[in-house]
Amino acid sequence: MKVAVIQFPGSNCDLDTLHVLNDIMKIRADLVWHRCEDLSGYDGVVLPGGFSYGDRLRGGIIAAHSPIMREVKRMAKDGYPVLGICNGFQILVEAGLLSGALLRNSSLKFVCKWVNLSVVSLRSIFTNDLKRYSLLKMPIAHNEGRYFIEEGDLKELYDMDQIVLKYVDGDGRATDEANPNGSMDNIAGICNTEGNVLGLMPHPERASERILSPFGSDDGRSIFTSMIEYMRRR
Amino acid sequence: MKTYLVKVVIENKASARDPEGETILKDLLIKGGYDQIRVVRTAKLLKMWVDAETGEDAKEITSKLCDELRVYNPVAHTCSISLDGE
Amino acid sequence: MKTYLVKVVIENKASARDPEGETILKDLLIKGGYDQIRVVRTAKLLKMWVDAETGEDAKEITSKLCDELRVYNPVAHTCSISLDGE
Amino acid sequence: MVVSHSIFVDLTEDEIDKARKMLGRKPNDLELAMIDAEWSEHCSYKSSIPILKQLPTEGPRVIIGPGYDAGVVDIGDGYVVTLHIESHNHPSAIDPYGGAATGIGGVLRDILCMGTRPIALLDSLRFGNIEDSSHSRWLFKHVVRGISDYGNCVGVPTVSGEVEFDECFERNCLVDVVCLGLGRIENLVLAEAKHHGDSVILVGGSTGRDGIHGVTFASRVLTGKSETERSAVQIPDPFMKKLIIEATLEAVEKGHVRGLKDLGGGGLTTGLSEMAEKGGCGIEIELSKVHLREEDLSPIEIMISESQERMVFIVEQGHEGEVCRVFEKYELPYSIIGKVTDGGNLAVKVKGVELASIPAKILAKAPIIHRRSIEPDYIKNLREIRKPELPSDLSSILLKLMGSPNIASKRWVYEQYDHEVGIRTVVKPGQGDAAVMRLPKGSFLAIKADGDSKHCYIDPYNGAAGCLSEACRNLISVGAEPLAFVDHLQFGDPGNPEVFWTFSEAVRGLADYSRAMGLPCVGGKVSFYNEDKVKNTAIKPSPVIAAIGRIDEERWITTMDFKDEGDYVVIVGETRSEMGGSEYYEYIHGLVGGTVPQIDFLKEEKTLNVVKDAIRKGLVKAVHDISKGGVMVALAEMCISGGIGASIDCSKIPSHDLRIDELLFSETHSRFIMEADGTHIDELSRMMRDSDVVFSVIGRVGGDELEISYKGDKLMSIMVSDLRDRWSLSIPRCMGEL
Ligand SMILES: Nc1ncnc2c1ncn2[C@@H]1O[C@H](COP(=O)(O)OP(=O)(O)O)[C@@H](O)[C@H]1O
Ligand SMILES: [Mg+2]
Repeated sequence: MKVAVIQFPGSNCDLDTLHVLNDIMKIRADLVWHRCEDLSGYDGVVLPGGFSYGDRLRGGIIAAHSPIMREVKRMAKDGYPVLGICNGFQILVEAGLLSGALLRNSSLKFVCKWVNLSVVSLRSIFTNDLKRYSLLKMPIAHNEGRYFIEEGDLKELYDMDQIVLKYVDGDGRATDEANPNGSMDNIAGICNTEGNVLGLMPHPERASERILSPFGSDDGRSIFTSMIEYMRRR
Repeated sequence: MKTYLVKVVIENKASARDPEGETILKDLLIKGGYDQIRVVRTAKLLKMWVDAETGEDAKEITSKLCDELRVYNPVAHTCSISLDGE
Repeated sequence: MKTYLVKVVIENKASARDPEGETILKDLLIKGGYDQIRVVRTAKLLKMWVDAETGEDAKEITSKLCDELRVYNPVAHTCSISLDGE
Repeated sequence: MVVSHSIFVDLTEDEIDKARKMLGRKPNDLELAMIDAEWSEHCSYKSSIPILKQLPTEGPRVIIGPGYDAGVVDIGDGYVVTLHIESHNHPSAIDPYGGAATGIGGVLRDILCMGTRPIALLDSLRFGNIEDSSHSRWLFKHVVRGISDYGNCVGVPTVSGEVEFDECFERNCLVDVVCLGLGRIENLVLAEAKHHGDSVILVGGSTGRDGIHGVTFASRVLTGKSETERSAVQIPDPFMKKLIIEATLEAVEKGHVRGLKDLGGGGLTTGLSEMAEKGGCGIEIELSKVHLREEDLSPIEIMISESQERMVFIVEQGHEGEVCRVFEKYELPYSIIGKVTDGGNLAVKVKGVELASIPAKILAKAPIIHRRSIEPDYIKNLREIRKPELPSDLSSILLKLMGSPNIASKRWVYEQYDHEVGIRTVVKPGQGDAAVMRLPKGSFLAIKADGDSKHCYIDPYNGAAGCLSEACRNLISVGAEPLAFVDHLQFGDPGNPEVFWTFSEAVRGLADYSRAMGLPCVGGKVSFYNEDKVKNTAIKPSPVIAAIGRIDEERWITTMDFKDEGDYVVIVGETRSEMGGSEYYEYIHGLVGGTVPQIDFLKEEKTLNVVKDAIRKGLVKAVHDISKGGVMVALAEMCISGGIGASIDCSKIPSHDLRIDELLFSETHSRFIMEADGTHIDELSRMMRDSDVVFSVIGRVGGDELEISYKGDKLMSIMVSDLRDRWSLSIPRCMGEL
């Protein structure tokens, strides 16, 4: 079982993600440069966070045209797990693998802090080992994370149970105060209709070791555990 | 063949709000005493110098590339294209 | 009193680089097959709806507030102001 | 004799004359421009070198001290850390966004060109009064945004820093940035050209007109005209920098990179002449090979341009292809511009025609200037001031202090910085006195930057030593043992003997502390001419220190939040009436002057050691040093971060006959507050007694108020939530966000 961690020019959570997969989750993962055109042999893909192409024009848009994205699309279609974290989420949206848009934070500032997330859907293969409405603590760090979609399409996301994670307060309520970037309905992560492609703004790879958490938690692991379980079952 | 300056303006759809415009109006202009300003909207302007036979051709090329390469995200943005001077 | 739409364009000085425009050109447009594009420069566009007696007044108010409230930094940027349609 | 020259230089006629004598002939215009850049204060340290010699630079773990782009410290297991500090004061004063961003770009290059990966950034910022001045708010906002955009994009976490506000920085803000690097000892690369025949490769951004005369700009005072000195404004390009970081580290990994130098101040002239001089070789370059942004650049402009995002590689002859393939992978522009020669000259050719040839030694050895130094009159006057009236309502004073921008939470700043990328940040901004970074093989490194221009203004000797002391205390508080430091010395015009006196005193203070504590200085930087010619005022003397410390075991890592109801609150160290430059005098009473805190080196050493030992024995649960705002602010911060109150009897604070306000707000050094539980308190007090360190139990943790009494009389009691609101909302409120 083998996971590809894609490196775009400007990716900067590539090594962090690799470390968590290799050393914490103990599964094989390789760095793959974005000009590679063949991902056969891999059982899953992670698009890591960072600033691909310096976020120029818009986070994720230029990377979405990289040669490797053809392969990522193929894997998504064939049901392999595809995970986009932060900038990776932006790339998945720009590549059309997930719907909506990620706009500039309504505070107009970059924001880096730990947030509470509620798992509102178990449909995605990255959360189906979790309990519904369980709380996860993870850090966010982004400039363009305000999730936006037209009202009609938002309803469709709800109907298809594609909204996976929401920003919430300590009691699990999706309040305005708990919304760090102005996302619609506090949305922090969504999946595709099949549930094998997940994009999220928070960083599970930064929340997978107790020593890195102000709360002594390691909630980020659950995302990777579910992904690995799914690959094992497949 | 000539080089034409084509201007591409990308802005958020009204439904996607424009927090930057709102903030400039509220925190900078109004507080700064300029209450003659009703609304501020921000946009991104791309100036492209395009080689083409005619100005119309230049606009057409630009329009095509904006759609094809998703220079704007149709979910959230509108995009308008004009020749310099238009 | 009428409301006029004034456009403010803020960009890096012409003599300075525009790394964003360079990346868009090199990594998006050229790689996307659009080699008719020579140069891309990015800018910020502010649309302001201004109450004033005349269009000239509206421009003048805008120009004054841009300088006074440091809507742009004259050391790094140029700022140009026009009435919609001009 | 007058040397005629047709270009604009800042050299004095005397210096031009010296250059002519050293060269044995009249330099031509290109040569003169190169000498001008290289002999600028910024590049040559011609005023400061004689004074800086006092600083101890050696230690058992120091591999490379001052003189290279970054200091190198051995941390064991085959790893080294590199450390450097830079400022970008002049550019930030006119273009806060671009100036601060390119400052980050500059310090990253210094770490990178040692062959090490940048793993952390710190920023140490100084502005005018943001409560009153919209100009200062504008500078503050855009400086922070510049650091945020650049640091976040290159993927290096900004993990710590400090901010100080004082009217003297109204027109001259100070933007100091620190970078920490990590690498394998065998991959270290130096800025040296040692082997003749090796190739000189220029990588990265193209060379243009931006930043021409940057170093001479930095070596001059700001005038009204500065706003339009266009050529000094540089455009940051963090994306290109990110590619350069990855490409450089990948190229170094392949071997064959025998020298590496970033191009910053003085551009190609400085970069090449330093490498030639250090390696004892010459370098010959062909200017027509340099990739340019504008075609019509003159040779002079190419040689002194400070265009951003450029590095020079010296590559072993015959292996150019392997290295260049890495640049191609990252689609980075590069050109092979010349080779290392065995003469000692830096030779510049255009299409084969030699335009300049100067011994690198001449360029590197600017004539030293021995500056005059006189103790300023104001210093004497400041020492003797009348004490303020003792205020009746101490609660409102504490609340007001908590909201002082100098003391208030800096969350507004550090939340804009990605402080997590790299997954090394164990103690994050706001959690402890210093940031703690995870290193390979289970060890940790603590790092913090500190400065205090209010103290340094009144007493530069004790003030500067105090900055170093504060940095060390911050390291000790998180469980670290200080290893080394870098300093950045920011002053006005060194030609003014009074300014130069403050400079010399500050260095003497640092040197004395450093020697007494056995803590080596591994690098630094000097920034003069921080003056405002319009108002004719210089900044307060502003040395800034960044210090690092090592933590061997995870369980030693300590944070500052009070943890458990019923625990003892303990103070270490004696409180003295040292109110000069305190936030209490300046912010509450508008009073500048008095005696600033002084350090008894012997006591300092004992105190730091015993606190470190107590932490390592697991006797304490929370530690916080006492600095700005004194005992009260330290206690309030521990309550706020723990979300729990405390009741304190301040008559128990060890001191001799102090007024109550002095007891509560004095900023005496060598003090800490700690939390210990009942099972450890006896052993802790025994340890303190055995080490002859003053110590006292002053109260208990618990409740939701901070309650202060004096021998049974209640002085104040404030809800922790009220303290927290004042402290955390003050800066957002100043910035107009609430
Ligand atoms: N400019 C800044 N950038 C990043 N972190 C900062 C900055 N200013 C302050 N901080 C963080 O805020 C906390 C308090 O800083 P400071 O008040 O300087 O502490 P101390 O008084 O112990 O030196 C620290 O964690 C520090 O690193
Ligand atoms: Mg401290």
